[in-house]
Amino acid sequence: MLRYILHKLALIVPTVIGITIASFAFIRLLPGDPILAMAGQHGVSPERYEILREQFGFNQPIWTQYFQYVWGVLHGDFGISLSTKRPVIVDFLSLFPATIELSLFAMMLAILLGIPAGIFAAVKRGSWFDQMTMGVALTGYSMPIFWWGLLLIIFFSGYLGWTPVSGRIALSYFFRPITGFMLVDTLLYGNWPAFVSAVRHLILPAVVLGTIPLAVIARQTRSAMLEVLGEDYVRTARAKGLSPGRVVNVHALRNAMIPVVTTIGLQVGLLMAGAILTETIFSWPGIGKWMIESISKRDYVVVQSGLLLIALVVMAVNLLVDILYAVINPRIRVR
Amino acid sequence: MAMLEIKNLTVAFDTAAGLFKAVDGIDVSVDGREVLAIVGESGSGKSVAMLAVMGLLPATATVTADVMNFEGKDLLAMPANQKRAIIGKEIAMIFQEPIASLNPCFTIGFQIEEVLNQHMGLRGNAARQRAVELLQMVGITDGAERLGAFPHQMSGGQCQRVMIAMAIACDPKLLIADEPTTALDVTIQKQILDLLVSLQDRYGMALIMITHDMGVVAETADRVIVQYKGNKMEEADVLSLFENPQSNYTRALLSALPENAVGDRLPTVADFEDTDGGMSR
Amino acid sequence: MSVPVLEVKNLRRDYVSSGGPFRPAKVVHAVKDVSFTLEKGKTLAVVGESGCGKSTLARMITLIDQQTSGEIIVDGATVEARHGVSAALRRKVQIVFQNPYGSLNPRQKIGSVLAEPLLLNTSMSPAERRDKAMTMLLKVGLQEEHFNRYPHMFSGGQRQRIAIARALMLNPSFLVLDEPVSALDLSVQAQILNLLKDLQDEFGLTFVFISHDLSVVRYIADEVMVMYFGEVVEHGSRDAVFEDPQHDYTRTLFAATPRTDISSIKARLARKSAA
Amino acid sequence: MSQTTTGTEPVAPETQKLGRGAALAEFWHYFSINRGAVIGLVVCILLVLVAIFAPVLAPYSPDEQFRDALLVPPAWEDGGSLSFLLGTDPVGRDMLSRLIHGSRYSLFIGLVVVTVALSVGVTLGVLAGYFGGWVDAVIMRLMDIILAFPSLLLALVLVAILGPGLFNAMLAIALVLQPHFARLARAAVMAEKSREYVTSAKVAGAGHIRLMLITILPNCVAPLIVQATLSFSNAILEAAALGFLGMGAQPPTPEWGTMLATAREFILRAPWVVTFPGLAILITVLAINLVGDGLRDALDPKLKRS
Repeated sequence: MLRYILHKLALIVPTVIGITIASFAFIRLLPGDPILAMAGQHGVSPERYEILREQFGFNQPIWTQYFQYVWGVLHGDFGISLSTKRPVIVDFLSLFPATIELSLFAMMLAILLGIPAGIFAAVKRGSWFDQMTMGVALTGYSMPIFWWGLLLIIFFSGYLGWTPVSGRIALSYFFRPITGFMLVDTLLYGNWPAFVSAVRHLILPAVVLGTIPLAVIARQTRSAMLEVLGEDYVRTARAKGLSPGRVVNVHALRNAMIPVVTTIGLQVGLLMAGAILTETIFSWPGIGKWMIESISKRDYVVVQSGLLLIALVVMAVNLLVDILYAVINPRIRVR
Repeated sequence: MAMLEIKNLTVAFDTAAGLFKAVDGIDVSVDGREVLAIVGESGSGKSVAMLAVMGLLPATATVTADVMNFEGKDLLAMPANQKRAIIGKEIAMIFQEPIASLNPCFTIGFQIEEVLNQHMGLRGNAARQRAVELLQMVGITDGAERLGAFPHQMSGGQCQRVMIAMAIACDPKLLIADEPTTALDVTIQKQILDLLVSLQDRYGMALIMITHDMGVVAETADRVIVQYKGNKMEEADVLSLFENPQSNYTRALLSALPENAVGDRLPTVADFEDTDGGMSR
Repeated sequence: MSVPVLEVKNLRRDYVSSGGPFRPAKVVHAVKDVSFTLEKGKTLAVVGESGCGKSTLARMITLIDQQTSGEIIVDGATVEARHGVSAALRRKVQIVFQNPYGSLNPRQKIGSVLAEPLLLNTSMSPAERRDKAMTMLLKVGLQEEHFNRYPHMFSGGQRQRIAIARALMLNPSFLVLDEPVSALDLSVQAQILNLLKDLQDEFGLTFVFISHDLSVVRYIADEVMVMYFGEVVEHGSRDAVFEDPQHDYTRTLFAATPRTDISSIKARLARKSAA
Repeated sequence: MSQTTTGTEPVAPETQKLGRGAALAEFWHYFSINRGAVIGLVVCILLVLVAIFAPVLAPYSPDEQFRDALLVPPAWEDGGSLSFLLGTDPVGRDMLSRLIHGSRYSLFIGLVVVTVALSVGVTLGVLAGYFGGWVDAVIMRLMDIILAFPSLLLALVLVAILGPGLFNAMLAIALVLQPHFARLARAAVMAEKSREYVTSAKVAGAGHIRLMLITILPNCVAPLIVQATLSFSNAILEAAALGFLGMGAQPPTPEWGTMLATAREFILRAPWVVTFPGLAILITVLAINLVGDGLRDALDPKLKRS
């Protein structure tokens, strides 16, 4: 088990180095001069240009610049945002909880609905429930979620008026963040109406973001179950005279979860992509919206370090999933 | 009355190419304390018939029989929960691929204790003790340590022993072994066959041995049924089968054994076939 | 005495399981110091149980895998495979595998399976290749109409015939048969064994026959070599080995082989009723 | 069951049909069992026809602005007009005509992206899987790096670097989809490489190139075809998302995602300008995915058994 984790870590090292090179390279790949690009339409005086060049280290050889960048990153220095003039890491940390909160709820929705639906569809293979669930799942899987979000807004916010259109909480509430998680903070302040407001703000974005993972998990659970149900050990379990429920929920499910966990892990990367769209549609103040705005504002310091930070988060989650995978799979855990 | 009595059993599979009869109207009966071998080549339907008895066939299979009784109880008409009280307790079965037949996610202790729990209501320490005892009976002496092992940590022969331990856990009256040694090496095969026969003898079980190997038949069986393409070719006690085979097919099988080669070439089944390619009994 | 077709000296193969930073590399000796010579027209049977190294040996003498040390001499010439196997050498050694379902390319018609060795190793015209392939197809007991079919249309026995035909296309000096009948039904097994004997008689073929089944070995072999944990524990003529096995393991192996003769069955039944 | 029948000596009659025709017939048999796949295929064919004959089918030019008919609702709603079946957009262009022309962009995007991603990815994957060792390690670490970035984010950044526009968007999407082909091809090649028919071809004297391209690759096609259909629909979705974020096709191109972006502010006032482009994307992607599922079932021998 330890060896397995160390092996996974060893694989990650070159990837992380590659990620730093890639995110570093992007800013250098920009068409034209990065300083002129940052300066925008107003241009910059030759003296100021030289000062900026010095300040950003662009006068140094490229590899020196790279090592300075990595050195900074290793010391928690991700640069200063050109637009907010705050350290990138500060902005990141203040916005990150919003994205986590949204993603967690989306994922919970996907897992709690997707796995049982997949199991049931597999057990009742070919039934109307199976066909309907898989039809819905394929539709969800094919959904352009930015449009799906707009549709839900039209219906629930516009037509029914049940949910707010944007933000994390009604503007009338203001909290100094404790954890940064709105649901937790409102409860910590003991403000029940604020909590309800936060929940109402969260529901639609979570549904939108959870749609594709839900569809994928349901489909994967079903196919993993179908495969496992044909295995010899399931026949053995039935030959032991166990009830169908125990055969499915103990013997088959445990094995079927192994590929499903991998799928859930892969969804995390997609979740970040989905968060960009979802946060844009619902004006959710998270990492996705931050990145989009930084790209359109040409705040390349944020883009460079944001890419790096997000990639690191994705890698970290993947590592966690690999460990979880080993925990539920004795063939890896016990050698 | 025989312990297991089957008359005119037919199993048909609904395949993409149409209905396929894997078993076509065969009769099987077994008495207590008897070793019956069902022998046939692949596609002869020998496993399918026994899987039908156990109720382990997929939903695409249609099973019909005039009689399918175990100790006078009709296995076909019986409700599922009543049948589950018999399956795994009174009738147990072991399979060809021992490693694949054990659940890779659970320890062998869990898997043995599960049967004891299901049919005998044994839990906790009592179940654990009985499991160690069972492992001892199948020749695994360090049972107490082995309970925590996973199937992938053991060899094929060890896994088959665990399968046997699980099968005999509730003192079954009938043990069905479906090609139990095909996936194993010769020396291990010998050990497993000896173990099965000695357990059968010691606990007075009936044993149905499904095999394609005439050697296994010769070494274990009291009585033999020869199957070919879903039909029964011959039924005889083991000695007369080998000494004086009645059907052409049995004669063909026996003469195709390399150890029975007379002269330079082996006769094959084709040499015994009727002109129309069929096989007379 | 003529030059032996195949001579093997102190052949050895180690597998090094790659260690990590936290565990030392482990060396497994899959085959240890195997030596033998094989005369033209003879069959050497290599017997042993799974993991004894017999398939590793087969892959080394067919030049698929390289030996760790030791010499392989084919037709009197030492194989120097460090820099790839020459085409001339390649065509001298051929192999037939155990699993008839895995050994044929599912996307290749039978005719092309048989003609491929000629295409790759000779300068024959397409028509010549076709003729030669067709001749061989008939030789192994299949029909002309099988030429343009795909492997999935054939049964296990038929596929094994095709695999044998392919191996013979280049007139190899010797043929390695790695458990060629153990995946087949008894009656089909007999057909394939007959075919092998017919072909051996007709072309004077030399076989290395790898098997775990003693009754098959006794039927087909001239010489028998018993392997146990990578080592040859017994090697001699068939009659010598079967009549008077020297090594304990060989005796264990014989004792474990089921007996189908009447007297053994009678003895067993007698023991049973006595108990 | 499979075990007991595979060795049957006389070949079962239904497999005795000859040649590729039979293989195709068998494929169609399994494909057509799946009703959804057939429906998806029909929709796909219709879409291709619509795209080809767009200028003939569309009632108006996609860019023609009817200044006196801004935000006209669909024909069946109050205030709708039969001359604009699906209504008009904020600058008075006919929705139906724009949607019909939009199909050309989506299908074109899918085609180009899949072609690029497939050829690059399969080449890399086959090399990695066949040679293993350091070739494999280098290629797969490169793929890992690409996969570590959320695809849409990476595509956005690439488009920011290359400059917004449909062509650059397609390149960016091809780059982020390509590792999936590489991984799949690698896995398939590795599985096939150890099979005995490959060793047999090697013993018959086949060289590396022949083994890779002629012996192994044709046996890896099935999963790649399925992945290609999935990538086709993914490409359409991603391109639409980029268009929606203003980084893909630029207005006034009637690309569906771009249409959605420009319509966003009217979402509550004129829902149809939002509804129809999205529906068009959904139907297209769904149809392709249905076909992909059908292909997977028909090509996957594991599921064939049951």
